[in-house]
Amino acid sequence: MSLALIAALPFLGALTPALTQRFGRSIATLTVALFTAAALALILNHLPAIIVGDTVTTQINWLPALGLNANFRLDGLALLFALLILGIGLLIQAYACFYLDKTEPYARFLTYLMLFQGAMLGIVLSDNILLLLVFWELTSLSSFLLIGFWSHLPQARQGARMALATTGAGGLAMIAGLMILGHIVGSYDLSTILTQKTAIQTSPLYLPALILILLGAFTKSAQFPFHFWLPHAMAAPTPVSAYLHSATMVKAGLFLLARLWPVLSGTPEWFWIVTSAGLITMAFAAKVALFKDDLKAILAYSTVSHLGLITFLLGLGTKAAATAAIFHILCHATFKAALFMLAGIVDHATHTRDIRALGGLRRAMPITFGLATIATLSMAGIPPLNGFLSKEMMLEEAAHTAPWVIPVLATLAALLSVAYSLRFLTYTFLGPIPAYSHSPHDPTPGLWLPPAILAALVVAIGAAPMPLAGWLVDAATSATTGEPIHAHIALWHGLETPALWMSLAAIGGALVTLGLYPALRRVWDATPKPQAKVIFDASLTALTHTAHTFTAKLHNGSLSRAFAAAVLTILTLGLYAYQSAESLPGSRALAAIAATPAVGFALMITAALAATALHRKRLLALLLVGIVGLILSASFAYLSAPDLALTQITVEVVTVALMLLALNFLPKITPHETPRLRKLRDASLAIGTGIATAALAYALMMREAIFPPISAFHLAQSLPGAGGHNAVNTIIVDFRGYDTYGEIIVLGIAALLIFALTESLLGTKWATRPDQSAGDAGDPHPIMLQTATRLILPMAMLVGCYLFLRGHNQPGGGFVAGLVFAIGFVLQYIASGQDWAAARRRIPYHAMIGAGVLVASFTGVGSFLAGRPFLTSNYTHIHLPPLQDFELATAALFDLGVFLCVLGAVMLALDALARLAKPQTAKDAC
Amino acid sequence: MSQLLILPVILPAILAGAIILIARNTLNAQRAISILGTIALLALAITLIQAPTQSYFLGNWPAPFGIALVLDRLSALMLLLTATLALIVLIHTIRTGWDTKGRHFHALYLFQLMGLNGAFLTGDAFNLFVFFEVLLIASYGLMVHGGGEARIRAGVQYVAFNLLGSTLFLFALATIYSTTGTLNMADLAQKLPQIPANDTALIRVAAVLLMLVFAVKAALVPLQFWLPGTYANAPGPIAALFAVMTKVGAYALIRFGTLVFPTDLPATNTLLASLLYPAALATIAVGALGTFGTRSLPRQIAFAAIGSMGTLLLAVSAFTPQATAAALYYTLHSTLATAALFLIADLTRCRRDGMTAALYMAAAIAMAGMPPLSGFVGKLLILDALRGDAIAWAAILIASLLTMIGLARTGSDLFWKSPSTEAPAESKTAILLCLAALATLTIAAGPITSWLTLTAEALHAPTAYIAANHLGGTK
Amino acid sequence: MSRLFPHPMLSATLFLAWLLLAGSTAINSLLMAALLATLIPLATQAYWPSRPKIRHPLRLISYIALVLYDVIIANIQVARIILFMPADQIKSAWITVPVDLPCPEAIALLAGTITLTPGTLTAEFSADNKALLIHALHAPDPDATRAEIKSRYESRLQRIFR
Amino acid sequence: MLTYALTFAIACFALALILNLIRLATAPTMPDRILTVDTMVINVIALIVLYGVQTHSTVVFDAALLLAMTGFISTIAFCKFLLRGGIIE
Amino acid sequence: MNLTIELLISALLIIGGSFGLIGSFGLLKLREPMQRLHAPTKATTVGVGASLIAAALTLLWQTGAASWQGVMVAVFLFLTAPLSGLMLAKAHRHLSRPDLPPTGTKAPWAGETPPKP
Amino acid sequence: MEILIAIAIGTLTACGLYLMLRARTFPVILGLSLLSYAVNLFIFISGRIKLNAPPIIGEGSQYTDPLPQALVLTAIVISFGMTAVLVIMALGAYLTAGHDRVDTDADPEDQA
Ligand code: NA
Ligand code: NA
Repeated sequence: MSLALIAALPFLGALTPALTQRFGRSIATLTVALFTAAALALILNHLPAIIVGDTVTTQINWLPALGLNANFRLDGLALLFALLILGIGLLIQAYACFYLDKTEPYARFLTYLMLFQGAMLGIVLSDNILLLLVFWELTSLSSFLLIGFWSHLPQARQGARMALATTGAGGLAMIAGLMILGHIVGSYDLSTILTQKTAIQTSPLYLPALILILLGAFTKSAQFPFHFWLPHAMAAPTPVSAYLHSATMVKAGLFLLARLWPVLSGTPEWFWIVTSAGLITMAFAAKVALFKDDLKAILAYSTVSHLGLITFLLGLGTKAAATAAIFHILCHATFKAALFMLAGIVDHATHTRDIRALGGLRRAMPITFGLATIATLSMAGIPPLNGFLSKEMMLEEAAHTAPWVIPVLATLAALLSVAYSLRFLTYTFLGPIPAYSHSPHDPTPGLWLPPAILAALVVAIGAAPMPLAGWLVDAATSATTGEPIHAHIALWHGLETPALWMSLAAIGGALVTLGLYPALRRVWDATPKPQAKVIFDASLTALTHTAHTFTAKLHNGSLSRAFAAAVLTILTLGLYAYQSAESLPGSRALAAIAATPAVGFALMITAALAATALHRKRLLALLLVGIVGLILSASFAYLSAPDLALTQITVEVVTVALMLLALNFLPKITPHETPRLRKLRDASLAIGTGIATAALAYALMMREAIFPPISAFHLAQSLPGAGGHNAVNTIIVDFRGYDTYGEIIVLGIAALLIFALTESLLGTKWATRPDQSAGDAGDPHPIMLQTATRLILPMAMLVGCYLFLRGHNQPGGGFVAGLVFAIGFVLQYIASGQDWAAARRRIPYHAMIGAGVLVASFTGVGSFLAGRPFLTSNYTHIHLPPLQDFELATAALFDLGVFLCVLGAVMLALDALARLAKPQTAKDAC
Repeated sequence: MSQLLILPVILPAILAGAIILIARNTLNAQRAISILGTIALLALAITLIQAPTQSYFLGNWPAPFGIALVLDRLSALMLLLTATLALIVLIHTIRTGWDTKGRHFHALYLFQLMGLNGAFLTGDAFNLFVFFEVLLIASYGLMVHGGGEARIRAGVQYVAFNLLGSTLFLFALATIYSTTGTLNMADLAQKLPQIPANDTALIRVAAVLLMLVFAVKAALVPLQFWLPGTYANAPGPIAALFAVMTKVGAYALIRFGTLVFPTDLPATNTLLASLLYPAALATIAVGALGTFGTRSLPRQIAFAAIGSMGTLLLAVSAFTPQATAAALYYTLHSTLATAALFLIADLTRCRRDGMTAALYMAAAIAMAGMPPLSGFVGKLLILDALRGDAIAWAAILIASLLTMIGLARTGSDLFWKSPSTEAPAESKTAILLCLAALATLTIAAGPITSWLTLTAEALHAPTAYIAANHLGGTK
Repeated sequence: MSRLFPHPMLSATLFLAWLLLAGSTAINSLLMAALLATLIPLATQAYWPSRPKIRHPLRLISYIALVLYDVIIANIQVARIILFMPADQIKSAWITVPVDLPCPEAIALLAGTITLTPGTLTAEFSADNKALLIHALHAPDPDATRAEIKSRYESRLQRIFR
Repeated sequence: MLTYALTFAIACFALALILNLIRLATAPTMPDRILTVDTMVINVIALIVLYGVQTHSTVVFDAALLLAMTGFISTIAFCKFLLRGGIIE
Repeated sequence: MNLTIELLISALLIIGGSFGLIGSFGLLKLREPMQRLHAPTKATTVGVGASLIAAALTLLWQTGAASWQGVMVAVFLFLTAPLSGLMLAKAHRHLSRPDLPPTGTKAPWAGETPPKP
Repeated sequence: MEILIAIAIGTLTACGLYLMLRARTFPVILGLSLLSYAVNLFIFISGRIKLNAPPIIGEGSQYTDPLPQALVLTAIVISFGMTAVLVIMALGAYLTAGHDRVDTDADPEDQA
C-alpha cells in the first residue's frame, strides 16, 4: 500500500495549487513541496531494506482480466530514480518559485509539474509493464503541457507538439513491444518477466519486441535519430528544462533499458543496436553542442550526448558497463540540472542566452560563476569532480570493447565534450564584458541555492564517491543486473588504465579544438546540415496535408458519391455472398400472367422509366410517380392484399399533397449539370442493382420457405386468439401490435419534426423567396370546391368510421381511417385555405398526437392490471337486447390511438407546411 | 415475467406523449418531465442490469409468433449506457439552453431514448427495424433542432443516406422471412443451422445485406459518409448523444454476429468476420487520417468517432469472447469519450478558459487512447485480445498516434493560440459527470471487465438467450 | 332540433350512406347510422357554416332522377360525336350562363349538373357568382344550350332552394 | 355469356389504360396530362370493381371506394399548383 | 330468369366497358385541350356506373348478398368529377388564355389574374 | 406473374436508385419514393403470391401470407413519415441556402 501511496502523493499534490494559489506562491510551493517531501521521506523509509538488496512490492488488482495490475516495486534502481525525481524535484520547486514571473499562471505550472513528477515516479515504481506504460504516456502528456506552458510563443506550441508526437509515437511502439514481451512471458508483471530471460531471448518475437521497446526508449531519451525534439523542448521554462530534460524524463528511456536489462541485454541484437545508437548519439550530439550558441541549446545537445553515453554503456551488456551507466545517470543529473538552473539565472540577469552576446560575467555574478565552473568541469569530465569519475568508467569500458572504432568514437566524444564545456564556460563568464542592457548581478539565494546544493553534490561525490554514492550505485546496479554488485569507484586507478590516457587525449584534443575553433566554425557554418526540425516539420506538414487532402477528397460532401459507394458495396457484397455458396433451384408453380395485370405492370414500369427519364420536369415526374403509386395500389388489390391497397391509396394522396406543397417553393426544373460519365456510372449502378434485386425477388418467389412460416399461427389464431377475421389487421393491432406502436410514434415524431423545423424556418430570414410568378391565376378558393368539400368532409368521416369499425374483420383499420379523416380535412385546407380551416379546428393537432400515443400506450399498459404483458389484447361479445351481439376488443382501443396519432400527425405536418407558404402571418400556436 | 422490461420503451413514450398533450408550451414542465424521466430510465437500467436473462412476450403471444423483448447482459448494458449518457446530455442541454432554440426538444429527446431502448431490447428482427426508425426519425428531429443552413443541409444528407439504409434493412428482412419463415432472432438462431448446406446462398445474401445495414449505422467504411457532416453540424449536445447512435450499429452487429450468424454457422461461416475485418481497418484509417487532417474541432471529433468505431469493430470482427469483451468495454468508453468531447466543443464556441482546456485535455486523452483514462485501458484490452495480429496492432497504435497529434494540434490552436474569450460561465456539470464516468470506467476496470467477460461469453454461447424465448407467451 | 341537426339533409344522407356501406339494415347498423348521422354533422358544422334552406326535398330527388336520365342521353350523343364526327366539324363554344340562385350550394349543384351531363362543362364562375362560364363540346347554337340549362335545371333548382 | 361480357368490359378498360398511356406520352400540356391521370384513376376504379365481380368478392370494393373518394384530390392539387403555385393558401 | 339477368348484366358490362373505352378514346382523338376535358365524363358516369350496377347485380345474383358499396363509389365519382373538371378547365384556361365571352355582370371571371398591386 | 413482378421490382429499384444518385433534392426524394415502392413490393412477395386469396378468415379456403402484408403496412407508414421529413428538410435547405443541391462543402470551416 505504501508504494501506491508514494506513487499517488505527487498526483494528490497536483490538486492542491488550484486551492492554495490564493494564499500566494510560497504557500502553494510549500504545499506541493510537502507532498514531494512526504514521498521522499516514505521512500527513504524503505532505504535500509533496499540497500541490503531487498525489494519492496505492493500489489493491487486493477484489471486482472488483462493483467494490468497496480503493482509497485521499490528496488535499488527504482530507489536511485525516485531519489533523483523527488530530490531534484524539491530543488526545482524552490527554483521555480523564484524563477517564474509574477504574471504567469503559477498554480497551473505547479499542477503540471506535480503531474509530471507523479508520472515519472510511477514509471520507476511500476512492477507491471502495462502500469508502466500508463505512467510512461502520462509523462509525454504532462511534458507536452510543460513545454507548451508559454503557450503564447509559437515555438513553445510547436516544441510541445513535436515532443508529444515523437515521444508519443515511441510510446505507442513501446506499447506493442511491451505487450509482446508480456505475451511471451504470459504475464505483464515485471517480477515475473525479469525471471524469464531464456524464454524471451529464444522467442521468435524477441527481435520485434526489442525493436519496438527500443523505439520507445530511444525516443524518450532522445537517441539519434530521435534526438531532434529535445532541443526544441527548450522552449519550456528553464525549471522544466532542468527537471524534465536533464534529470528525469529523458532518463525514463534509460530507466527502461536498465529495468529490462536482465532479460533483453546480452544478445548481439541488443549489443549492436543499443551501443551504436548510444555511441553515435554521444559523438554526434557533442559535435553539435560545440557549434551551438544558445546556452540552453548547448546544454540540450550535451544532454543528448550524455544520454547517448549512458545508452552506450547499457548496450555493452556487461555488469561493469551497467555500473558505469548507473553512476553516470546519477552524476549527469546533478551537474546538468545545476547547469540548466544556472543558464536560467544568466538568462534572467542578462536577458539573453546567446553566448556570443555574453561574457565577463565572472565579476558581475561570482556565485553563479563559481557554481557554473564546478558543474561545467564535471560535465567536461575534469577531475576531481563526479563527472570525471563516471566518464573514466565509460572510457574504460569502451577501451575494452572491440572493434577499435568504439574506443575511438568514445574518446572523440569525450574530447568534444570537454571542448563544448570549456567553450560554454569561457564564453559566458570569461573575457571582456559586453554592453548589457542593464547590469547583471547574482540572483537571490532562492535561485542560486538549488544549483548550489547540486554543485556541492558534484564536488562531494567526486571527492568521496564510495561513501556518498557507492551504496546507491551498488543497490541500483544490483537491481539492474539482478546480481549483487559492489562497485569500486575511485579517482585514481593507476597509470595502466587506458581510460586515463583517453581522458588526457580528450582534454588535450579539446584544447587544440578550441584553439582551432574559428576555423572549425567556418567549416561547420559552411557545411549544409539536415535540420531535424525542418525535416520533421516538413514531413509532419506533408503528412497533415496528405491527410487533409485525402479526407477532403474522400468526404467531399457529395451525397451522390456516398450513395454510389454504398450501392456498389451492397451490390458487390451481395453478389459475392450469393456466388460463394450453393442454392437449390426454385420449384414453386408460378401464377399465370393475365392480360390486364400485365397491362397494369407495363404501365407502372413505363411510368417509372418515364419519371426517371423526364425527372428534370419535376411536376411531370411527380405525376408519373403518382401513376406508379396508383398501379401499385391496384396491384395490391389484385394480389389479395386489400389492406395494402387501401393504405397505399390514401398515403399516396397525402404524399402528393405534401410534395406539391414543397414543390411550390422549390425550382420546377432540375438543371443539366452532371457529366455524361457520371450519368453512365449512375445508370450502370442502378441497372445492375435493379437486375440483382429482380433476380433475388424472383428467386424468393420461386421457392417455399425452408421452414414453415410463423404466419400459419397468425392465420390459425386470428379468429380464436385475436378475435378478428382480418389476419393482417390482427397482426397489426395484436400479434405485432408493438410494431404498430413504434410505427405510429414514427409518424408522430415526423409531424413534430416538421412542425419544429417549420417554426425555425419561419423565424429565420430566407435566402430564397418562393417564386410565385408561375401560378398567378385569381380565385384561390373556387366556390364550387368550397361548397362540395363541405359535403365531402362528413362523407369522408363516415367512410373513415366505417373503415375503422370493420378493420378488425375486413380491410381497414385505424391507420386508413385516420388518413381518410385527414384527407377530408386536407380538402378543407385546399378548398378554403389554411386560415379558414385552421380557425375551425377544435382539437389541436399536437394534442391529437399526444392523445394517440397515450391512448395506445395506456391500452397496452391496461393489461398490466391483469398481470399480462404490454399490449395483451382482450375481446368479448356483448349481448344487449334488442341489439345483435357485437364485439368489443381492446385492440379497437389501441387502433383508436393509431387513428388519433395518424390524424394528428398528418394534419400537423400539412398545417405546418401550409403556414410556411405564407410566412408573413404571425405564428399561430397549435 | 417482470413488467419492468417494457418500461424503458413505454415510459419515455408516455412522457413524450404527455408533453405534447399538456406541456407543449411550458418549458419548465417539459424540462422537469424530461429530467425525471431520464433519471427513472437510469434507475430502471440499474435495476435491470442485475436481472437474469429473460424475455418479455408482448401481447402475451408466444415466441416466435409474437414479438419478444429479451433482456440479457448486453441489452441491459446498452440501456445503462444510454440512460447515463442521456442524463448527462440532458443536463448540458438544459444548462446551456439548447432546448430553447427550437420546438419540441424534450418530446423528441424522450422519443429518441424510446427508440434506442427499444432497439436494444427487442428480440425480433423486424421490430428492430421499427425501433431503428423510431430512433432515426427522432435523431433527424434533434439533428436539425435550431435550424440554420449548414445544419439543415447536412440533415438532408443524413436523412437521405439513412433512408437508403432503412430500405436495405427491409430488403434484408424480407429475404430472411422469405427463406426462413421467421423473424424472431432466437428462432433464427435455432433454425439457421438446419438449413441444408447446398441451399445457403439466399440466406448468405440476407446476412450480408443485414450486416451492411448495421454497418451504415456503425459508420463502417465505405458507408461512413453520413457521419462527419451530421455530427459536426448537429447541435453540440445532440452530437454528444449521437455518440451512442453508432453504437446501435455496433450492438446489432455484435448481436447478430454472435446469435444469428455466429462464425460456426455452416451457412455463413466466417463470411461476416472476413468482410468486417478489412472494413474495420479501413474505418480506423479513415477516422485517424480525418482526425489528423481536419482542423475544425467538431468535424475532427466526428472523425475520431469514426476511428473509434473502426477500433471497436476490429475487435468485434475477431468474434472471440475475449475480443468481444474488449469491444464492449471500448463501446462504453468511446461513447462517453466522444460525448465528452462534443460537449466540450459545444462549450468552446464561446469559452476557452483554463478549466475548459483542462477538460478538453482529459477528454482528448481518453479519445486518443492515452492513459490514464479508459481509452488506454480499452486499447490495451483490444490489443491483448488481438494478439498476434500485427496489422491490427499497427492500425490501432498508429491511429491512436494520429488522433493524439490531431487533437493536440487543435487543442493547442484553440486554447493556446486564440485568447480565451470572456463569456458568461456555462455549466460544466455535464462534462464533469461525463469525465467522472470515464474515470469510473478506468478505476473500476477490473470488475467491469470481468462482468463484460461474462457478458461476452454469454453472447458467444447464447443458450440462455434462446432458452428465454420458450418460457412464456401462453395465449 | 336545428341545433342537434344543423344540416338535416346531410344527416339523412349520412344515415343512408352508412346503411349502404354496411350493407345491412340490422338494428345495430341502424343505431350506428343514426349515431353517426347525428354526430358527424355536429362535429363538422363549423366547416359548413351556412345552412341552405331546401323547400322541397322531394323535388330534389326528382331533380336527381332527371339529371341521371339526362346523363345517359347526353352520353350517347357525345359518344357519337367522339366516335363519328370529324374533328374539324366539332364546333366548341364558350357560353356565359347568367344564374340567379339563392345559395352557393344551389350554384354548385347546377354547375355539377352541367359538368356531369356530357357535352357541357362548367369552366368558371364570375367573381360575384352571378354567371357561369360553360364550355360546350359541340354547340352550333350556344343560345339554345344556354336556354336549355336555364329552363331545364336552373328553374328547377330555384324552386328547390329558397 | 357473363364471362365473355366481363372479359370484354375488363379488356375495354385495360385498353383504355393503354390509350391513356399513349395520350400521356403525346399530351401537349400539363393539364392534359393531369386529365389523363384522372381518367386513369377512373379506369382503374372500374377495373377493380370488375375484378371483384370476376372473383365474386367485395373485398376490393373498398379500394374502389377510396380511390373514388380521394383520387380527384391529386387532380385538384395539381391544378391548383398550376393555377396558384400553392395548393394550400 | 337467369338468362334475363345474365343478359341484363352482360349488357350493362358491355355498355360500361364501351363507354369507358370511348372516354379514353375521346381523350386521344379530340384535338383541343378543352374538348378533351369532356371525354372522361363518360368513363366516370356511364362507364363506371354501368359496371357498378353490373357488379351489384352479379353479386346479388351469384352470392345472394347485395353489395351497396358500389352506390357509394358512384356517389363519390359524381360528386367529385365536376370538381376535377372545373379545376382542369381553369388550369387549361390559365395556361392558354383563350378569349372568353363577358360575364354579363359587373364582376370578371373569378379565375382571371388579378391586377398586380 | 412472378416474372412480371420481379421485373417491376427491378425496374422500380433501378429507377429509384438512379434518381437518388442525382444532385438535387427533389429527384432524390422521388427516387426514394420509387425505391420504397420497390421494397414494399419486395416485402410483399416474400410471402409469395396467391391470387384471390385475401387473408380474411372465412372469405375463402386459402389465404395469402398475412405477415408480409402487415410488414408492408408498417413499412408504408414509416416510409411515408420519412418522406415527409425529407421533403420538409429539403425545403428548409432550399429556403436557407438558396439552392437545392444535395452536395455540401467538404469542410466548410476550412474555407473560412
Ligand atoms: Na361533362
Ligand atoms: Na355536361
